Amino acid sequence: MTGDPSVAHDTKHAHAHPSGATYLKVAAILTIITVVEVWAYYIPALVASPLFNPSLIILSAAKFLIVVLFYMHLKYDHKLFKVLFTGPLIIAGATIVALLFLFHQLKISF
Amino acid sequence: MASIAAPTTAAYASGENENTGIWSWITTVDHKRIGTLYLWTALFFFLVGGFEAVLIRTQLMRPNMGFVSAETYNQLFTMHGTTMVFLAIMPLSAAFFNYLIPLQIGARDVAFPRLNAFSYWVYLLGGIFITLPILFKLAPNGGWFGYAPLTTNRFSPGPNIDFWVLGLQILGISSLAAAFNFITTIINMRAPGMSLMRMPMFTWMSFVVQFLVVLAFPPITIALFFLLMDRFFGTTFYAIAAGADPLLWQHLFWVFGHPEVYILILPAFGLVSEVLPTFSKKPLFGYNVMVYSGIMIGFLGFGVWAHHMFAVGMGAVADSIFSLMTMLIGIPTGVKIFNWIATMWSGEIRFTVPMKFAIALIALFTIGGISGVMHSSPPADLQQTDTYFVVAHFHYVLFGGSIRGIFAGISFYYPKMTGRHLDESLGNWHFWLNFIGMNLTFFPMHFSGLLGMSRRIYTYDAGQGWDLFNMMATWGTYLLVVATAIFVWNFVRSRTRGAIAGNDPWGGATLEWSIPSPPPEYNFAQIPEVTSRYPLWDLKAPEKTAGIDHSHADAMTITDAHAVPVHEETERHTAKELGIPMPYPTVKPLVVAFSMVVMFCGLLFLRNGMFAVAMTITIGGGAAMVAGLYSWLTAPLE
Amino acid sequence: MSMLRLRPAAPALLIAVALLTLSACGGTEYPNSTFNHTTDLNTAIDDLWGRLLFWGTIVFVVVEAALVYTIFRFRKRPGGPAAKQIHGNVALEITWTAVPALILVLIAIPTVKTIFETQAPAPAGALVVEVTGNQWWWEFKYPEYGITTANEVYIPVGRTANFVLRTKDVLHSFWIPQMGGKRDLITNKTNNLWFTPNVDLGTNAWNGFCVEYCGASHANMKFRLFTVQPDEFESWAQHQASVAVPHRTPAAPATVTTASNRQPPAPTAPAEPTLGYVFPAADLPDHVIPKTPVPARLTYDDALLANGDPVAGQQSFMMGGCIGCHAINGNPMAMSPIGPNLTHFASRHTLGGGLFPNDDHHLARWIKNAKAMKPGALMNTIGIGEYDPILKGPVTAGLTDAQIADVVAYLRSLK
Amino acid sequence: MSAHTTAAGHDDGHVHHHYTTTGLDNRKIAIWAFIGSECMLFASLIATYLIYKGRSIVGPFPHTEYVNEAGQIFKPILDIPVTSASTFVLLMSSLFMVLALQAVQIKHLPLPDGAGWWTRAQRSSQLWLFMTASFGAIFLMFQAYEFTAFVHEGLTVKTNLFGSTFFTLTGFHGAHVTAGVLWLTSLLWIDRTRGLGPQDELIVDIAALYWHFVDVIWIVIFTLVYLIQ
Repeated sequence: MTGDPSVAHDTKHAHAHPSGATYLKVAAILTIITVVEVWAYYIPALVASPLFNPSLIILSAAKFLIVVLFYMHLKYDHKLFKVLFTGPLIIAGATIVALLFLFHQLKISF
Repeated sequence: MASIAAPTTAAYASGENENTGIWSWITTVDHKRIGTLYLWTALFFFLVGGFEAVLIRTQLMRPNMGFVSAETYNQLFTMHGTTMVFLAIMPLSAAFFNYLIPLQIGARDVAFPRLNAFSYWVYLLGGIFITLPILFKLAPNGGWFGYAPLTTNRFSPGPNIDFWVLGLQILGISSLAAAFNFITTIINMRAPGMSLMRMPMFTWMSFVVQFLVVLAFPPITIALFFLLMDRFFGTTFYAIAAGADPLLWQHLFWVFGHPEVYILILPAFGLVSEVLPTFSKKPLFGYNVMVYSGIMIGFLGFGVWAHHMFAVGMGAVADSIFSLMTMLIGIPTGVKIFNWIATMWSGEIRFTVPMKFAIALIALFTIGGISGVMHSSPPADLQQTDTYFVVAHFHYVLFGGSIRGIFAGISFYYPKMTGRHLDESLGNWHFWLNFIGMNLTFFPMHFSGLLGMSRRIYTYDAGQGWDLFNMMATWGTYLLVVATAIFVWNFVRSRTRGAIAGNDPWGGATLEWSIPSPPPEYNFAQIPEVTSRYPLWDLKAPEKTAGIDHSHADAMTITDAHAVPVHEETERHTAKELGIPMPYPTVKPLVVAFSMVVMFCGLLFLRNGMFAVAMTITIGGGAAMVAGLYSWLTAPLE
Repeated sequence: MSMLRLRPAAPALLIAVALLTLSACGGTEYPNSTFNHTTDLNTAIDDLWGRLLFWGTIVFVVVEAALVYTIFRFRKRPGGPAAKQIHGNVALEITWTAVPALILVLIAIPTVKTIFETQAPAPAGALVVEVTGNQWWWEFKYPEYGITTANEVYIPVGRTANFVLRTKDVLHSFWIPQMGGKRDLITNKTNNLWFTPNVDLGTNAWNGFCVEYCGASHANMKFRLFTVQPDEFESWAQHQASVAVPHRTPAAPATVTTASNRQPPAPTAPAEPTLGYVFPAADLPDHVIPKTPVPARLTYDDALLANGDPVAGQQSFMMGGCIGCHAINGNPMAMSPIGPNLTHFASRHTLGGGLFPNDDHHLARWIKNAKAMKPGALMNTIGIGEYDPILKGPVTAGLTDAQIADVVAYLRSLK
Repeated sequence: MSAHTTAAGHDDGHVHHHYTTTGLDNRKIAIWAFIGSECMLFASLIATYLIYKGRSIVGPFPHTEYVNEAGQIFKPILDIPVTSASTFVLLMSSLFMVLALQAVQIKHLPLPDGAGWWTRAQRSSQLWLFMTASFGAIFLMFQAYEFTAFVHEGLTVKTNLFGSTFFTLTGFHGAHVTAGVLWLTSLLWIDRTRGLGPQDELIVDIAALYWHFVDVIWIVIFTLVYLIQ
């Protein structure tokens, strides 16, 4: 918020939020992805596939991203928030991966 | 020093102003007063931690001493580490964050003044919570690192570790709350024209530190929460019988613990980066590089934690990766050292007390840095880790580095905080005795360590070749006691007897020197518009800043209608006279902090099987906390 | 060591480092020095250390000299030159980024090489020693020989010893400074540390320590390593593997140690089975002989020890609760694995986790009140009337001082 | 934890508008910094869960059957259909949350002629806040049901590593949802007493950011804990 109302007005319009229709579409996409995930869980052939876990992680990452970009309107908001969020997210993700390697839950093959 | 402002300042410094009652301190939300509270409290805990060190060193003076028992010794070394890290050095840095950041960036307060008060009260109460048990010989005794499974119920059935787990949890909340506050303050409260790359170096390093806190404290919070659950509710996170892996604790602890090292050292780096240019009459050499190296140190700090664990058998690949990452971090650290020396090069160096401390930081931190590189090589580290060589290393970093930076900061900013100078000759005595004592204490530890003396032992046998080094270290510690006593005397006495300091006793470059000492409650009567990194030199010594980019803030971004060019403010008014809205004093942050600590205290009763009592206190405390929070959040700030 | 610590004399520190480093290699004055070439492992480590010290010293000298020179040359003087306003220099910044980076590369390459060499699996044919950490003592097992012993470990020179490290309780760390680096004992995990003592090392005794904080008596969790000749080792191992038969030591003074064991069986006792090799007490270097003081409040009349009867002692050992924790091979009643295995107890030079010499004087007091002898010791208090912190009162069901003398006689006969 | 979220979120009152460097509100910067910190918090919890995955000595196990020494059979304990439903509930609450924020932003705009129920509904922040909070509460009920069922099937925090890590991870998340429901209820209460208008966009926005973050954490948990075997 700023002291000058006109500036406040300007900043508000600098990042127009998406409309209600976009929100509904996003919700539909999220629901579809979730349904696909759960459906895949019940197909033994898919579960047995080595691609099962990676695909699920990709799908969940996609959902994560969609919510953050649209519902948390990071896509439309100030650049600062992107930095404040992605920095820690990268460090957090790298820490998880590093820990899983260290505890041999993920293996490095040479 | 003769300025027109002197009489006013003198009157202020003698305490002839209103609002000094104890209630005004309890309800204060003024960042300067909170900074002062942090300073006094942290210095008190510094003395407590130092006293513990004296007892430790006395016990180790000679082989097979019986000065304290093994159990007492274990409590002492645990509390010495815990106290110095969480109750002394971090809050001493916090004292400077509070006092200086708003002044350096040209703000009237921090972003969330009440949250700031909350941080302090949580720190104070948490500090008392974790320190008090030592009076009853119930102090934590698992080491400041608290390795599981030693800290689980099975091996530590007493309440000692409970105090540690809950105490650190409480202190973590304080640090996190402060960090959110300062991140917001630095991002959003800068005066017009003060771009990020014009921020004073102390503010910059503090900025990096806040991100380290925000990202490093959650892992320890979780690790402690697991331990808390194990101890109070029988979960199996560190339970041997359930197949738990105790390295989980170590990894989570050091994911926090290593960034914590930078949390402890970077503010000191920032402080000396203010001191060195001032007393060299030159701007900081390679400002941009100093900023980037600080960021690099902070960022790489998250990728090196397992170098504390080279002896646990992580495997050759992991050892190599963490070793290389650790060596990498030596580069930006070295760059800082070289830039500081280059800052002094071709300057006019005045050897004031703060300058001496700053120079000593460079000299001594270098030693700690070099021994740090020695540990970064895992095979060599296997002969060094958990020995006195490591004790020597991190005391050169923390006592030689952090504490020296903090003393530089205290002697540099004392005039700003109190309006009076510290006594120069007492300061010199303090400096030299401290410098000699510090080296006498810690340098011999390099030898005792490499000659086979392990850490955390309450006694050692005669004839092991360590006697001389231990004797030296103990005498060095006694010298440090004398030095510290002189400092305390100087610190207390100069508040009323020191020479009057004007706005700018040292010829500083940054905004805090443009306002009266001590600063009025509103800091800046008129918010200055900043056009370079060294606004006050622009005003008073433009030749020093001639080579630096100057520009006025984009007119669009100067939205504070009251901003004026940088100027000196010598008049002292009240905020009311100037019509500056100030936050109301409020006791609510203390109420919330207190009820939160009560909530944690309740858990202690679970140990005695007093489930009903525990739940009553915990739920009562929690309810009071939520009620206090609602009342706080619904009340207007100013 | 000079006490001179003034900053302008900073290079003096460096000379001190160099001198001490050199003198430390001597070994007699510094019996736990890490600067050794006694094994392949510490040779590799010391080579690396030499490199680190070399570069560290250069960096130290350069930085401190630059610092001292700068503050001396550019100190403010009346009439001196005004400060030159320099804000930075890109070439310099690149230089002092690149040079340290280069030095680090020179350290990093041998580091990684040494990591992979020293952490490779132990060579085939290594002598496996299973080490188990306990609060606060060490158990050593030789699966190849079926030996279980405590706090004293023998290895032959020239053969790789592969220490397999586990812990029964909290974390510990296994370290013999003179032999090479340390390795932690981690709960629910097995670690390894192996090295080969040099053939020319001779018969010698070394100190070992626990270096991971493990609770009350962390400082008192020590052990001894004996490097011996292969034939001596075989002799020792064969005997240690045998069941315990009490050996009488006729008319020996109460404080006698195992000095006589090295001689071939005395002709006066032809019925006794042959004793194996034991590191001769007379050859023990001073630094492996514990000098821990006995707590003053713990009283025991040493005169009683002369009348100790090993047969009665064996009875008391069974009745006094000792078998709840201790095993003695050959005694079917004593099989508990909780405490140290006492099969050839009298062949050891120390007791209580390397805390005291293993003689009658210390052993009697140890049995009487181990918790007073060693903080936090988990062994029960045995002496009647002694205060026990767990009972929070005096021990009522235990042994009298005279019975303790019998137990001492029994244990000291287990050679 | 949530104590200082709320503190950071609401401090500084609503009265004075100070100059800020970025033109953004302090509270919004603080909440994003807080969310960054929460990433590390949940990273530690999730990493622990994954580290201990498959290391429990005794059952019940999440995806496999377990027979104990007494011959007692424990079925795979995770109930995917129920959790899928609760996941859907939480996703929908996120949708309601954005609609609530939108309602606060547009409620002052004049209604076009012949506006249908949807257009009118879109302007009702009370409706959407209520829906969000209720769906959050429903999610919590699912979780309470799940926890009780697990305890009945023999899995508690003390049983094994899976029990400890599972209950702690999902419990931490549940605590966040609880704090969120309280927060949303407070907003709803403010809306009912004095009405939220465009000037209150920010306080709804920061609550929404927190709520969505809690939702994305569940997205990760659902996949990593429930679906991956």
